[in-house]
Formats: sequence, C-alpha cells, structure tokens
Amino acid sequence: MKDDDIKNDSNLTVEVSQTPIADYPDWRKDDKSLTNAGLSEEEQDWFCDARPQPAKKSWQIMENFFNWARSNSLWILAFGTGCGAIELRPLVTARYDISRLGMQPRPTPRQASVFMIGGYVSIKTLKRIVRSYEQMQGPKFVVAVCSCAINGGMYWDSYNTVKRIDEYIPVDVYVTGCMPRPEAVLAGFSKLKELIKAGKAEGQNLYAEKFDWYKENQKSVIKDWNMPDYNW
Amino acid sequence: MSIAFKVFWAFISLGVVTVWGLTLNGMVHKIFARVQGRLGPPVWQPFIDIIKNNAKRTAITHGIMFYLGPVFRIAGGIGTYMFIPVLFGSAYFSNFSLSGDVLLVMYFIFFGQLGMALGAGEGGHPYSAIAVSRGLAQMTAFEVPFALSVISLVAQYGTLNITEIVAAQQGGFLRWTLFTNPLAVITAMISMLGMNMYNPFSVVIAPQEIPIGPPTEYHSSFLGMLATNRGIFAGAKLVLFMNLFFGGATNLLILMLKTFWIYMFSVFVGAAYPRFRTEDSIRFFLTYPTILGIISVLLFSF
Amino acid sequence: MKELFNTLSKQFELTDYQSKRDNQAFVTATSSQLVSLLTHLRDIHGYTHLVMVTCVDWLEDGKFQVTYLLHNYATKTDLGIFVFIPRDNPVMDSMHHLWEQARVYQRELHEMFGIDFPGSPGVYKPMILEGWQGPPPMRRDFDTKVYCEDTYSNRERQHKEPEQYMKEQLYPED
Amino acid sequence: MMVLICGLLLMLIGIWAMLIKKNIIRIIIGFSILDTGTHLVIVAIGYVKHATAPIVDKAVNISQNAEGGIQVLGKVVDPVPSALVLTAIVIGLAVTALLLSFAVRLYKVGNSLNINDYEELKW
Amino acid sequence: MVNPMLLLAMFLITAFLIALLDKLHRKISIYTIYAVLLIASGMGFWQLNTLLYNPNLSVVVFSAGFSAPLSISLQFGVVEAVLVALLNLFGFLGASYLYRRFLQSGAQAIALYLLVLLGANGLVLTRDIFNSFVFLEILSIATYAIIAVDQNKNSLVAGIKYMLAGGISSTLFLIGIVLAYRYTGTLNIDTWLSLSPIKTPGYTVALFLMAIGVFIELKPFPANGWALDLYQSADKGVASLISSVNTAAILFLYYKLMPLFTPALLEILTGAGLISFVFGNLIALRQKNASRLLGYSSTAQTGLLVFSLGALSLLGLPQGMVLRIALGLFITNLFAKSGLFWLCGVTKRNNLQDWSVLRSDSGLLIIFGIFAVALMGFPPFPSFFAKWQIIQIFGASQAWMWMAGLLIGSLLEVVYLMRWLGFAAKGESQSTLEKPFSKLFPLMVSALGLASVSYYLTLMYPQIGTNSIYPIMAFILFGLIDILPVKLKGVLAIAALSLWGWFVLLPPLPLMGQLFALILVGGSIVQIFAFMRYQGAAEGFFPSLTMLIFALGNIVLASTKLQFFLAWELMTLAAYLLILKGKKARVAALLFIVFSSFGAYLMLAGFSMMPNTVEGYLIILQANFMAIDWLPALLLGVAFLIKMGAVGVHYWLPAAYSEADDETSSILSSVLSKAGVFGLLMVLILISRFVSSSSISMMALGWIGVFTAFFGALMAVFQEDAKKLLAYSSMSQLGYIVVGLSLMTHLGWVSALYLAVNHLFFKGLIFMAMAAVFLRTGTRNMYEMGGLIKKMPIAFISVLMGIIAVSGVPPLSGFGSKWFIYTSLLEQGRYLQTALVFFSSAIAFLYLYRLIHTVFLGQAKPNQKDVKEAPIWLIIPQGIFIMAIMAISVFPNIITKPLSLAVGDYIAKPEWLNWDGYNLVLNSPTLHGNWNGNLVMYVTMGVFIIPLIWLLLVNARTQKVKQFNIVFAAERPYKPWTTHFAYNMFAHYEKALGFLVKPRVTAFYKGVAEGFHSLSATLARIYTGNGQTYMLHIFLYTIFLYLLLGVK
Repeated sequence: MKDDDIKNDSNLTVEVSQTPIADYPDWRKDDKSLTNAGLSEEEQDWFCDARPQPAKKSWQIMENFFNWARSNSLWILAFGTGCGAIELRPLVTARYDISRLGMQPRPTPRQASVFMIGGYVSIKTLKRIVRSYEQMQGPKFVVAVCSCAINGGMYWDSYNTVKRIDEYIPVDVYVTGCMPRPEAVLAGFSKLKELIKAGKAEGQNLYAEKFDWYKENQKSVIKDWNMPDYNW
Repeated sequence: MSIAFKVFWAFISLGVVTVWGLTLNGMVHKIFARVQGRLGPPVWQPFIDIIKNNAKRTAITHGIMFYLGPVFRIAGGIGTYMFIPVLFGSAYFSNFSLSGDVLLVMYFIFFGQLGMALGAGEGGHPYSAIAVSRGLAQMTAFEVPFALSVISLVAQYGTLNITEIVAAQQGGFLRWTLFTNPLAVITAMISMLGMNMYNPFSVVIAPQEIPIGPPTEYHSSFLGMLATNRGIFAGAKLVLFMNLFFGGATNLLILMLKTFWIYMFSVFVGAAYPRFRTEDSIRFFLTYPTILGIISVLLFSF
Repeated sequence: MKELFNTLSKQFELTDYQSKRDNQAFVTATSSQLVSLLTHLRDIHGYTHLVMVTCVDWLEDGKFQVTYLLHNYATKTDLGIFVFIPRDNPVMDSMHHLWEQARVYQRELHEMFGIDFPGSPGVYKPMILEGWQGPPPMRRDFDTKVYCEDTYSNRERQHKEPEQYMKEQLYPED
Repeated sequence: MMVLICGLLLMLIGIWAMLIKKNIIRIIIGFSILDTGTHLVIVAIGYVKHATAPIVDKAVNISQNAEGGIQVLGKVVDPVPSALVLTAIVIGLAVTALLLSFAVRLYKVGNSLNINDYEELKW
Repeated sequence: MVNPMLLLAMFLITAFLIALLDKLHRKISIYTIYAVLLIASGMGFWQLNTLLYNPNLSVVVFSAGFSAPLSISLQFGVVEAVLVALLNLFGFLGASYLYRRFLQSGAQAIALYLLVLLGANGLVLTRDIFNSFVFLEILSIATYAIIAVDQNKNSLVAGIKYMLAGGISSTLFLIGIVLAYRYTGTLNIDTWLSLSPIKTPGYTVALFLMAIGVFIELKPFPANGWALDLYQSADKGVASLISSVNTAAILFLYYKLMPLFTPALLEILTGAGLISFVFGNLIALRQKNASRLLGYSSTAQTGLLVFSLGALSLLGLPQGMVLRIALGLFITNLFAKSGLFWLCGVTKRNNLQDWSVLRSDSGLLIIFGIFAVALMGFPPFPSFFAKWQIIQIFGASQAWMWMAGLLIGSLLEVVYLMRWLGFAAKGESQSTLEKPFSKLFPLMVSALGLASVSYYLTLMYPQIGTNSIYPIMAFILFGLIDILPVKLKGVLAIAALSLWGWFVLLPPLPLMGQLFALILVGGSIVQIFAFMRYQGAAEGFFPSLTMLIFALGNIVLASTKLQFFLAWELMTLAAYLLILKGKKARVAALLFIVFSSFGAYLMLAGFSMMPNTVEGYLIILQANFMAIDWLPALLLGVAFLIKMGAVGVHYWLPAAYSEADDETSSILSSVLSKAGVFGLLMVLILISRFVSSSSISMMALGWIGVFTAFFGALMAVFQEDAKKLLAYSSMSQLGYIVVGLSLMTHLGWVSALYLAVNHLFFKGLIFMAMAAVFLRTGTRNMYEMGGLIKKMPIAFISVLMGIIAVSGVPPLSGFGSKWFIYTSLLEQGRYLQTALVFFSSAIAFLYLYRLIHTVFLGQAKPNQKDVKEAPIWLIIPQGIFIMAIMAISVFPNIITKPLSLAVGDYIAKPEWLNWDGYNLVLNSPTLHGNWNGNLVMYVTMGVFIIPLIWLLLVNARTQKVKQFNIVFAAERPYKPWTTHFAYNMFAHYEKALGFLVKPRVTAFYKGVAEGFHSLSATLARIYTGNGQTYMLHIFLYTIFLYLLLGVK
C-alpha cells in the first residue's frame, strides 16, 4: 500500500465519544509530590514520589517543526497487551513495512513514543499498561486497537475487563475491529500522525493535568495498588 | 597554524563526519530493508530520530553518572575522531592527530565505552549491566585480532603514526595495505564486524532479550546524543580503517566512497548472518582471526 | 475400565460408574478417600499423569463437584474422579505432594470457586485476579454482569448494522 | 686375650638381650651384661702379658728417677684402665639401679613389664 | 681468675647440703640453689670479663698439682666462660621455672637439679677425656633421676628409653676412650692433640666409637626416638633443661673432641648433622603436638649446630670464626628453645591449634613471637647473621649441597614455626591462662636476654651501618609507645619518616635510588594516614608499619649485600606481622612468609655467589661495575619475582592481599611489590653487560611478565571478592612492569618505571577507596554492595579515577603507561608479546567495570542505607594520589624526564627519543610514534565539555528518580538484590576462557605441600614408640656410619 491509499482509507477509523472528564479540577501548581500510599515504608525509599507536571511547549514554529519530526519518527512500544497486538507483526513485514514511515517497534517504554494497546484490557494488564505508559517520556501517544479496547467488545460483561481505556489513560486514536486488519491499524497510525502534526495529540499533558482523576479511576479498579502513584 | 584555526577546522570536519556517519546509518537501514524485501526508512531517518529525541519534553535521570554517560560516549566518539587525520595531505582535515598515534586512537575508543558502561550501570537496570558485561567480553575478544593487525602494520611500516602509515600507502592502489598485507586487512575487517556490533555479533544489544542493551534506560536527548554518536563514531572508525588499510583519502569524495564500502562489508555480513552467543563470538575471535593475525605479524617480523 | 472400577470398589467407596468412551470413564469418590485413591491410582494402576483438576458448581444441589482427571500412558485410558463437597465452607484435601502441578490447579480453584486446600503451597496468593475483593467469580451465584456494571463505566453504544454501515462508508454513492 | 674375647662375647649377648627380650627386667639384665662385658674389655685392653697389678708392693720394682719421680721398672699392667673400670662399674651400678627403680615404678603405673606395652608416645 | 675447681666444689657441697637445708625449710634450699647458680653464672661472666682484658692469663688448672697426663685438667677459657655463664644462667632460669615443682618434690629434686648443672659445668670445663665421661654420666644419671621425680607413666616410659639409649651411647663412648687410650697413652685432650696423627685402623675405630658415643647423645636423626618421647612427656622445665643445658654441654664436648677426628669422620658426622637438621624439620612439619614438635625442632637445631661446626671447620675456617658463627646459632637456640619449652609449660596446651589461648595475652604472644622468629633466623637475631655467614662461606667455597640442605631445612622450619605462630596469633579462643610469676619470670628474662644479645651482636656485626638499626629501633620505640592514641602515633611516624627520608635517605642516593626511595618510602608515608582512621590506640600496627617503611628505605640505601638482605628480611617480617593483623589472615600470612622465605633463601644463595660489594658505596651505585654470573642472577631474579607475584609463584599473592587489613593491602600492593621491582632492576643492571633484549633469558623474562599480566587479569575477572580482584589486578600490573624491565632498553626501563610510579598512585588510590567501602559496608563481596555512589561519592570518584588510570584510557596517566609499554615492546620487535599484553589490558576492562559497577552503581541495598562517606583519614591519601595522577596526566614530562635521566645512568638515552616540551616523540629506526599528554588532555576536556553543555541546555528539566524507577518489563522490581546484576557477572567469559584459569598453580602447590606432609608422616613412622626399636636404630645407625666411614 502506498501512502495515498492509507489517506483514502482514513475512513476506516471511527470517531468515538470522548472521555467524560467533566469539570474535574486541574492539577495545582503547589502540589509537587505524591503520597505513594500503596508502598511500604521501606519501598518508599526506592521509588520517586514526584508528581508529573504538564510540559511547557516551545515556540509555535519550533513546536511545528518538532511535531513534524515526532510524527515521522513514531517509535512503538512493542507490548502485546491483547490479541490485537498480533496485528503489529504484519505491519513490520515487507507487505506493510511501517519502517518506511519512520516507525519502528521499540523494546523499552523509555524510548518509545506510541503506546499501542492491542485489545481487551484486564485489570491485571491495566496495571502494567499504566506503569508502562507512565514510564514513557512525553510527548507520548496512545493508539487503542480492537473493539474490546473501545467498549469491552465481546467482554462487555466480564468481571475482569475494563471497558473504557480512556478512563485510565488518555487515548489519541481508537481503531475498531475484532480484530482490525493491519491496514486499519496502519490507518490509525496515519490518523495519529495527522493529529500530531496538528498539535492535537497532547495526551501527556492531559494526563498530568487531570492526574488525580485518572489515578482515582485506576485505583477504583486496581485494588492492590502496590506501586508508586506515578511510575517515573 | 594557530590553535583557533585548528579548532575551527576540527569543528568543520566534525560536522562533515557527523552528517556522513548518520547518512551511512540511514543507508544501512535502507540496505537491511531491501535485503528483507522492504522499502525501508528514508536515508535521512536518523536525522529525524535525533531531532525527535532532542525534542522530547520530559527526561529522567538516575544520577550524575547516568547523566554523564552519553556525554562520555559522545566525547569518546568525537575524541577518537579528533585524533585521526581525516584527509591525507590536507592541513584542514587533520584534526588534532599530532597529539598521538594509533595507540592513542585505539585506547580512546575505550573512553566512550567505559563512560557509557558506567552511565548504564547507574541506571540500575540489570539488563544494562548484562549487556555491558557481554559487550566488554566481546570487546576483549575482537580487540585481539585488531591489535594483531595493527602490530602487523607496525612491523610492516615501522611506525605508529597514522599519517605516516597513510603516506606509506600513497602511489597507486597496489600500495594499499589491502594488497601489501592482505592477511592483516582480513583480520582487521573481521574484528570490525565485532566493533560495529551487527550480526553475528549483536548479542550486546539483543533487542528482544535485553532491550537494546546498555541504553535500555536512556531516552530523550540522552538517546539523541547516543544516536548522534553512532554517526560520529562509525565515521571515526571507518576513517581509521580507511587510513590504516585502504590507503587513506586525499579528498572528501574518495573518503566517502571508501568509507561507504568498508562499512558495507560489515553491513552485508550482518544482513546475512544469524547471531552468535557471547562465548561463541569470543571463541570465534580468538581462533580464526587471531591465527590469521599472528601469521600476518610473523610474516612481517622476519 | 469396568474391571478397574470393580477392583477399586473393593478398597474404596466408589459409586456411579459412567463410561463415556472405551478409554474414558468417570467415577464418584468421597472426599475423605480422595488422596488415598489418587495415590493408589498413581502408584499401582499406572495413572501417572494428572491431566487437570476442575470444578463444577451445582448451585441447586448446594454442592461443588471437583473433578480430577487422570491419564494412564500404558493403557491410554483416562479416568475422571468426581468428588462432591458442600458448597458452603468447601474444603478439600490438598494433593500437591502427588503431583507438583496440582498446586496451580488448586490455587486457581481457590481463587475462582473459593475452595480451600489447606496446606497447598501458595494457595492463597492471587493468581489472575490481583487484588480481587468480590466473591469468587466462577460461582454461579456471582452475577458478573451486575458486578461489571457496578464496577466499570460503560460507553454508550452506537448501534449500527454492520452491513449497512460498511456499505455507507465504503460505497456511499450506491 | 681370652678376657677380651669373653668381654666382647658378653657385650654381644647383652646387646642381643637388649634388642630381643621384651621383658624390661631382662632388657636391664642385658644392659648389665653389656656393661660387664665392657668392663672386661677395658681391663683386657689395659692388660700387659705377665705383668702384675699396678699396686706398689714388692711385686713391682720401683726406683726413684732423676727428677725424683717414681719409675716403674718391672712389668705392671696399665693402671689407668683399671682405674677407669672402677669408675665405670660404679656408674654402671648407678644406671642399673636407676633402671630397675624405673622398671618397678613402671610396673606400678602400667601393670606390665612388656616393653611393647609402652608405645603411646610415638610419631 | 676463678678457679674452676671451686665452681665444681661449690656445686657438690651445696648438693650435699641441700638435704640438710631442706630440713630447715623448703624455701631455703630453693633459694640456696638460686644463689649458687647465680654465683656460678657470675663466675662465668667475671672470667669472661677478665679474659677479655687479659687474654694471656693462664686458664688451665690441674687437679692435685700434677701435670697433664697424670691428672685431670680443667680449662676455663673464653668459650668455657661464656658457656658456664650461659648454662648456669639458664640453670637458674630453669630452676625458677621449676619453683613450684621443687616446693612439692623436695630435696632430692633440688639436689638432682644441682647435679645436672654440675655435670654440665664439668663437661664444659674438663679437658680430660675420661673425666668428661664421668661428668657425662653424672649429667645423665642426674637427668634420669630428675625425670623420675615426675611420677607419671609417660615420663617414666620415656625415661627408661632415654636411659637405655644413654647407656648404649656411653658404653660406646667408654670403649672408644679406652681403645684410644691404648693407642695414645693419654687421656688429656691437649696432650692428645699434640701427638702426631696415628694412622692405625684400631685408632680410627676408637675415635669413631668415641665420636659416635657423644654424637648419639646429641640425638641425631634417625637415632633419636628416645629423646623425642622424652621431650614430649617430661615436665617442660626438665625438657627445657635437657634441650638447652644438657645438649649444650654435650655439644661442647663434641666440639672439644672435634679436632681429634679424621677429616673423613668429621665429614660423615657433619653430613649426619645436616641430615638431622633437614629431616628433623621435615618431620616436625606435620606435628600437631607442641612439645613433640619442639623436640623435633630441638634435634634439628642441634643437628644444625653440629653441621655448622663441622662444615666450617672442614672448610678450613679459623676456629675463632667457626666459634663466633656457631655461637650465634647456639645462643638463639638456647634462649628460644628453652623459652619455647617453658612457654609450653605455661600454656599447658599440647595441640598447636589450642595455642590460640595466647591471643588473650599479648605479652606472652610477643614473647612467643620473639622466640619463634629468632629460631627461624630472622633479623635481628643472632641466628640470622650466623646463617648469612654460613651461606656466604658455603657460596665462596662452592659447597652447593650443604647450602641446599641448610636452606631447605630452614625453609621447612619456617613453615611449621610460622604455622604455629599463626595458630597462636589468629586462632579462636576464649580461655585464659594461669600465669605464676615463677614461670613467667624465666620467660621474660630469656626473651629480654635474647633481644638484648641480638641488639648487642647486631651492633657488633661488621658491615652493619647505623641505618640498618633504624627499622628495629622504630619497631621497639613504637612498640613502647603503642598505647598512645593512633593519631598521635601516626603524626609521629610521618614526621620521623619524612625527616629521615629527607635528610638521611635521599641525599646520598643517585637519581634512580631517589626515585625508588620516593616510591617506596614516600608512597608508604602517604598511606600512613589511612592507619590513623582507627579509634583509640589501635595497637599492633605502628611498630610493624614503621619497621616496614624504614626497611623499605634501607633496601634502596643498602651499601652491602648484608645490609640489603637485612633490610629485605626486616621488610618481609614487618609485612608478615602486618598481614597477620587481618581478621582471617592466618593462612594468608603463612603463605606470604613461606613464599617470601623461599625467595629470601634463594636470594641468600644468589648473594653468596656474587662477588663482595665494595664497602662505602651504595649497592645501587655499585651495580654499574660489578660483574655477576648467570646463576646468581637467576636465583636473585626468581627471588624478586616471587615478591612481585609473577605467574607460577603468585600463589601467596591473592591470599595475602585480600586477607590483610585494607590499609595493609594497599601498602602491600602499591609499595611493597615495588621492592621486588627495585631488586629485579638491580639484577638486570648487573647482568646488562652480557644480555640484551633479544637474548633468550630476557625473552623468557618477557614472556613471564606477559603471562603474569594475562593470567592475573583473567583471574581477576572471575573474582567475587573485591580485594581478591584487586590483588590479581596488582599481579597483572606487575606483569607489565616485568615485561618492561625485560626489554633492557632505555625506553623499556622508562616504561617499567613509569608503570611502577603509576601503579603506586592508582592502586593506592583504589585500595584506599575500597578500604573505605569495606569499612562502611562490612563486606568484601561485591555482589552484596551496590548503588554506593550516592552514599560515598568521594570513594566513587577515587575508584573512577583509579580505574580510568588502570585501564589506560586517555587522558589520564594510565594511557601513558600503556603507550610506553607498547612502544617499547614494538620498538624491540616483540610483536606477539605486545598482542598478549594488549589482550590483558583489554581484559582489565572486564574486572574494572565489575569493580565499579557492582559496588558503586546498580541497585543500592537497604541494609546499606546508612552507609556514610569514609573517614577523613582515608580521604587524605586518596586526595594526594588523585592530585598526583592528574599532575602526571597533564604534564607527563614531570615524571618521564626524571625517569629517563635515572635510567640514563645505566642505559644511555638513544638519540631518537625526544622528551622536549609536552610531546614525547619516538623516531627509532624501527618505530615512530608520539604522545602529547597535555594536548590529549585539553582535547578530551573540550570534547567532553561541549556535549555536556548541550545536554544541560536541552535537558534543562530532568526529573531525578530513584533506584526502582526502572523499566522492568512492565513489572516492578521487588528486591534490590535480585535486581542487581553482579554475581558471576562474566559467566559467559568463563564458559569461553575459563579453562585457562583452572587452579593449576594452586593444585601444584597443594600437591607439593601434600607431598611434604606425606613424606613427613612416612618418616615419622620410624618412631614407633618402642624402646627396643629405638635401641635398634642406634645400633644400626652406628653400624651404618661405620660402614660409611669404611667407604671413605
């Protein structure tokens, strides 16, 4: 497939209703550190307790340039969270070859800029997702693949699967399907690139600003919270 | 030549090698992709990646050595380059090569590796340390054939001075070390496979197993700096090899041609081979290339 | 298989022989004799492979049916043993000393059905449900839908007929 | 000469007894015999044929020599070995007595006179 | 002049009076004999004094007024006077030891004791052969009787064996006397000597019987089982009496008879003495019972005395000289052996391992140490000088076999005595000792006496300069003020050493010497600071430490072979004592001292083959004009290589370096090994006339160095213990130095010296920093540490600087050493050695990274949460070393130029070396190269600072995180221990190259030790404990020696 085809295929993506971050208060500037209540006293020494801060943007012209670079150098966190993750593998093959778009799977969250959530998210996985997401360095983007990630899909009544990822981490692009074809995933990434170039993919700052809200949601389902409040 | 002049030209030369080295890196990815039947990233992809990494908004640090690790690494790369004369007979592209000979260059290569290893160590990630231990172990092994080939050159030319070695190879391509001392060149090229850490000697950065080795914890501008160094360091090593074994270069065009082809050797090998385990690569380097190297030394010492 | 049942019946209190196939049969044993029966089967009759341990919730009868499935490599036969235990306060003897892997099954049964296996290593550690606080989810009196609606927020659904929708999307001009 | 041979023979018997007999008393007897043999040998060495004892009596011709010392004119046996033997006998007696007293005490302590029973100290 | 008759009469009368006096009060009789013995001893001293001023006074006394043949004559000359004085003194000390026993057992014991002394005195004084038989018997019978006073079974058994053996030997002696009398007609030794030699076979037999009679009384191996049992079982006071007084008296009888012997007989007996020495020590090797061990040692020492008397006489030395040498051995043995027996009695411990009771009592431990060390022949005790002289004489007269025997025996002696000392000093025990004054008093007197005699003899000894005394003085002085606070002692030591170094040591030395003086003494002084970190007095360090440093200086300052060797031995001894301070250092210290002694004996042999040094010149200056043969050069070379821990003889090194206290390890590694370098350099200077770089010997030396470097590095890679790692690293670095020295070129030596200086700096630095780490963490296993960079940043910086310098990464001075070693090797065409050196230096990265990573980086452990930075005393030396490293890195010429000048005294600087400016240029016909440390430094700083600034700009906001904030495959780490990659870090390397470092050397030395122990055990089987067997031994031994005589 050529780039033009992908642009034409952009209708494979769906606009979904946005997260209801109602009138939740923003983060307060004097709030610098977290309690890390989930850790024992000994473990408190081992984890950083700083609170994430929304990042400042540079000048617009620079930011545009950087956004161009970011969009052309999407490094994917290769963390197979669900069955949709299997769709990432065909993407790097000769047939689809995301590397021509400057994308490559990256084995460590530190270096990746896109988190691809590949399908249903159980509570246990959610914990890992939150951890990995927080370990990524901003600006960071999330692409959620599969119906399960959107509304629970076939696990709509499962006692152990969350139904809305965007309640727990900010999601930039959803890709529907059960499972979506690689083309659809690719289209999702193209969409993400557009969003980045347009400066609309600011999930990182959203997460920092509404950090307490996200944390509340996360903690409401993750009952054994045995990690720091923010995994630096 | 005034010192300011020298520094100025050193910067120019550094710029050239950075651009060329990164372009080479881009070409490598392209070639790998074509070997695998893919289109591959554009040649300028390394530049975009570096810009993006430097444009990251957040960064964390595990401590002062972690912070300095990439600085050590790039200082090692630039320093190595600074002590190599780039163009033969050029007053502008000789850097600070008068401050030492090939021994200095060989040891300055370690500067960056040691600093990087320390930084990775402070990251506290076990994978970093595992990778460093692999990398160092492999390094001890491939340095042996390389040292032997340099020694063979010393036996041949009677000098450690890189400029003099290049000078001895002037006057027709048949006077290149490649043709006058082929065994040494073969030895050195094999050890270069280890230096460049492409397959089959890529166990150090083993991406799936110990996520890309020492820089597991590095990100943002740290990673950008490391990526920049990949270009500079590759350039420096290639220039060194070109000088020692392939007759050096008198202008930038020849330099690019020669370094490209030298690099392509390890790239082609890397594209075609699977990976060695650490102990296997140690055994490999200490047998065949070492024997070749010893033969080449013995040939010239009598 | 029948002979085996007859032989075993002399020593153990076995009932309800059901032959599913030529090489597969199920019998019902009492929970107090289970461990000795399993030991006997493993050591004397060659049922050396524990295929699985699972549980069925007979809500109406107020019982759990714990099933142990064994395999004999020599005769290529499977033997299933049912043990019925009361639903309230379900306790079984642990048999991890016979097969090491049994501890995993028992851990799972404890997590999913709330059956206690005293003495089984790590049986109280969460396996899949980290930090689970509700009732054991595989019990039939646990209503997963209600739990799900209480716990996770729903996204309002946009009902679209797939065929129609795709047609609109892909071939709008038709 | 006979005395000499006798003495040597006695010495050998004594040595034999010391080396072969297990009973400590017998070993001591062996030692005694060895001692006696030695004495005989010494006397025999000092003996001069057809000479008298070195006692100044009428059997010995003595005269004053020029310096006023005594000069023995006739044949006497060498007096020195005889003197030595006297001393040696005394010493031998003392040693034997001591040995015997040791043996007695040893018997009291160890209840045995077999020399093989006293081998605790070795290596 | 004293009439010796009075002496004897006094003894007799008192002995009879005792029975009466005892009726009055027991104590009266005891004090009476004390008085008598003291008077007798005083008579000896008085006579000695008289004779020293009036040598011509008549000393021969005749009994009954008759002259020689008819009467008994007593001689009271100088030797007799000395012996009378000493024997009675020891009689007195022994009596005071036996005070309690005397109180119990009454008059007989006291009288018998006096009779023993009477016999001994008589034996010494008499010149009549039959009279000596009588005194011998008095001595023996009194001894038998005094043994019997002790009623226990074992001593009775031993006594009966002793009596039988004594009976046989006296019988032989008696027959010998009479037979001899038959041929000579006289019993007076002097008359006998004046006769013309008689050649008849009968006379030979007579002499033989006489000699063998006395000789067997001296307990030669293997005819000495009876004596050993006696030593083991008898009361220790009695055993001491037999070992010192009896043996001394009989030995003197042997000495008196010696001139009568035919050369063949003397040779056989001398040989038998040597065999007794060697085998006595060999069997003692596996002995676990302290008193029996002392028995073996005692017989061995007697054998040594017999041997040295005989050997020196056979070599035609004047009697005075023979006596003087033998006196040294004799006095040491007398004091030390009786002292040790008494000590045995005080500790009441038979098993050597139980001697750890001495730990609780430092006074007794010091006394024990003095005795043991004196017995082994360490300076400054007389036996050291005696052995030195004997070996020199053997060397001059080319008596190789004798020399070898003597040295082997001495080495074995060192092994078991040091093991014993180690048990005493380092064993584990809580029990305390009962120490009655009557038993302590003789111990203290003999220890003090030994020390003072040693001091006196050392001063008297020719060729000993005042400088050589300083180490000993320092040891004594600092021993006296050892209770002062450690800080004060440290300041005092630094002041004293600095003043001495500046005003005494440096001025007379040539440049090379000054250089080594700076390395050895200066390097040590810097490290004294580290010892000041201790709280309170920290007893035990400073005496040895100051002795060590003074001795190190003296090695350079020595102007004679003896001074050099003396300083060397003192250094070894001091280092041993320092190592022994380590908590678990018993075995390590033993290994150190055994290997060092082995080296020292090789050196001794080597020195004996060298021409004498010219007095007044420093040895380092004489090196230029002294010629030396290859064999001494080889021996000396091996000796120095042992000190440097070259491959094959490195066995002691890791153990000693790792088990010693941390500061000691630092000195051992950074300074002490340089003494070996100095020695090796001296040897090479000596042989530089006839070897060149390409000669086979130097190639071999080069390969030794290369393999040392290689295997040292490779073994360091696989260590978990940080100190072992550093120890092997030291070994590796010293290998480079050996390679450099082996080149025999100007550049090669400069590179070796540059390495030596550098190694001092960086190894001192790393050891100091690691000492701080060990101090704070309380462990040496690297995998138990981690993340200490945040807790101990200074230590981290030190180690970082250190490892950059070790690994040779530019821009620090380590690269200079690498550059020098490679260029000098390549310049000489040693290509393959260069390659292996390169490989070793690459391997160095592995262990260095491991050192810094596993300790300072990675995951911090919660149990090390409260770790603090090191005390200031450890930081001071680190600071000094860092400054030194920086200085020679930026300005390499401040060190290379003096080095070049110093080497230039011996090997001229070639034209093609250019040291001008900051650029080192090498333009030899075979090699061109250059290195500009200054420029490299600036360029490196430039290329470092520019990216750093860039990073600071870009990364303005960086979040500092903690140790568990790592990417852990979407999990989180739970335990720092399992998150820290440290244990078995180079497993893959071991898979690939581990086969090279199988502990072959360890296996070899274990095999050797095992072999010696089994040999020892097998030989000990001849002592079956059966009295008859012992008699058989005596007879067979006699017959064997007779047959040997017949063969001659």
